[in-house]
Amino acid sequence: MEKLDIKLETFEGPLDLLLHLIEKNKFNIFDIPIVEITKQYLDYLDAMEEEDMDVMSEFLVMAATLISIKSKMLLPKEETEEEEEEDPRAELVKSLLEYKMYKYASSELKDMSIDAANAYFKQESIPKEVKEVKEDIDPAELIGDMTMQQLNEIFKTLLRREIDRVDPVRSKFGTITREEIRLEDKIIEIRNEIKGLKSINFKTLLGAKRGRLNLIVSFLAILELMKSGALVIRQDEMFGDILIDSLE
Amino acid sequence: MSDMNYKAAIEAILFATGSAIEGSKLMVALGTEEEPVPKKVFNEAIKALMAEYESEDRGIRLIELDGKYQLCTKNDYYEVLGKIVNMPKKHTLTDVLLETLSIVAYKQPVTRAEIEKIRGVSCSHAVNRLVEYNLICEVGRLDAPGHPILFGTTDDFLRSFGISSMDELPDISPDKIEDFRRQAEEEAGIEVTT
Amino acid sequence: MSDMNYKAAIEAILFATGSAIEGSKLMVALGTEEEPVPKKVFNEAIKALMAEYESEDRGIRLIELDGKYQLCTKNDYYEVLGKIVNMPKKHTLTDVLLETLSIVAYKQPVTRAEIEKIRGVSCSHAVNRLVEYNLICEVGRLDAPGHPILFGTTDDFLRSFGISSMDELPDISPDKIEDFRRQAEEEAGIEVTT
Repeated sequence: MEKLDIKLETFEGPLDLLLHLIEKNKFNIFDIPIVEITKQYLDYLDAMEEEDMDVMSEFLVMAATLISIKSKMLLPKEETEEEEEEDPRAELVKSLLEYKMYKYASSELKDMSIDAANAYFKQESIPKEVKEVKEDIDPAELIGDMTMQQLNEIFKTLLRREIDRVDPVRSKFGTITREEIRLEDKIIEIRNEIKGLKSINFKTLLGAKRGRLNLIVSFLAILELMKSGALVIRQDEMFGDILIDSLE
Repeated sequence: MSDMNYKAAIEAILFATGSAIEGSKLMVALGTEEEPVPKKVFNEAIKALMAEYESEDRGIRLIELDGKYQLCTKNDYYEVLGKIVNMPKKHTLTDVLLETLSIVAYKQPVTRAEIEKIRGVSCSHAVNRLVEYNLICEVGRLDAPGHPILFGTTDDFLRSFGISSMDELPDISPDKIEDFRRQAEEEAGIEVTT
Repeated sequence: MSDMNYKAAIEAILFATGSAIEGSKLMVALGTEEEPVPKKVFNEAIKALMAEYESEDRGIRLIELDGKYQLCTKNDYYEVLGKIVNMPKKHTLTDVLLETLSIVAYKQPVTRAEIEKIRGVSCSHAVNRLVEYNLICEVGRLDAPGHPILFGTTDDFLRSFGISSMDELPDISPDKIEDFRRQAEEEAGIEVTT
């Protein structure tokens, strides 16, 4: 494969990168070949230069989503006669279409702004005689019936909100302790666990991790280690075991 | 002043204030608090004025912004103006800002979290920048845990994109998605059944 | 741009500047530095423009003063204009303003950046408005890079709330903030480690 020399910043986000891949390959957005696109997506991440963690994590979340969809599609379909099973890709397609729609709108807006940007608005030039009757703003009237107690309540609400806001993404997980499991720590942990070992079963490795967050972070850590070349992953046959070889 | 020339009066007001003035305020000013100029009469005057400004002999135009009216120079004279007036610096809207802005424009009122969900990436920086540029503003709080801020577009947004109301935004209805679908089908050369 | 409409261009320039501009400057702007528009051509255009403005349909006029030209509102419309300018504006403290005010009250002296940190969104507009309303004012500069302005509440603020000093503000001590944190944690059923 030709060497990919990409900076992720050229893509506005994981959805942007996915749309780019879909268009480049002339894939049908309603029938995305998930195996192929996941491979290409991971290749991109692989070729990516070191980025800051914030940018990386957003792209990695999508990698995890793709792999999860891929695995769902590989699983034999359960024979449910009543309901038709939903395509595991449906949610992703919806997001992609919505994103594509706004991307289209933003390009339209861009064109419009170029045309509209050349008008000049005038400063106020009210004749002195008219302006002299200047209205006084009475702070007391403005405050009205508001009491210090009420202002105090407002301030307290704000402080509470600030605490709530700590992290809009992570706080959504609800039961997760902030910074409880750090990716950096997990990378070190897994690296030590597998050092010098070959053919470690992916399932066994992840199976030892308790808790959903632990699983997710462990998974991201494996992706990270793969990227940095500390390990390789192989799967010899369809549905076969995924095996990890440490390269250290 | 029953024989007031409404067109001239509107021109005088819009010229002196320089800002966008609500039609309802103009109607009161042209009449009285108790008896504003009838909407029909006002609309006729403003439409006639707008039409006159469009003449080639005029260097200014009258624009409508969401029920407000404002005078501004015609785009054609931007270059000449630049020789005399220090034109305000234009904000360069990067793709990130434009994407965020278009989501706010079409989905308003909208929270930061909703924008992030659509874009798939965080947007705090872009939102703050757009607030700073006065293209979007806080329009309220969502009645939900944490009471997140709701954002909407401003008059400056309309001005910057040369439209008078949100109705003039390019259509990106589900039909548009339908178009994308068709386009995608053509590209893939297959038929997709849904 | 040899086929420029001079009348329209002059109108655009005088409108945009709002002030008196020398005829010679206008001639350069309409032509070039090396080759200004000929005086004769310019004079014809400006005379025609002046005559047009004198029509009853216009609310502004073009006046000449010492070789300078300026647009201004016709006296006849001062009364109407006055109605708009002095129309009692509804000044109200919106949620945004109240929130910003409460932060300044309890955290003063405080910089814009600190306010933004608490509110999570930029606040220039709200701060400016509160300064205009004389509820907050500059109380100094922070000894930090950029020397940002520090804001505090005014005497008018105290008077409006009927208190004589900030000591009378309901208490928000560090203990209180600790309480909020605990409360927020309990509500969310989580432990926040810091």
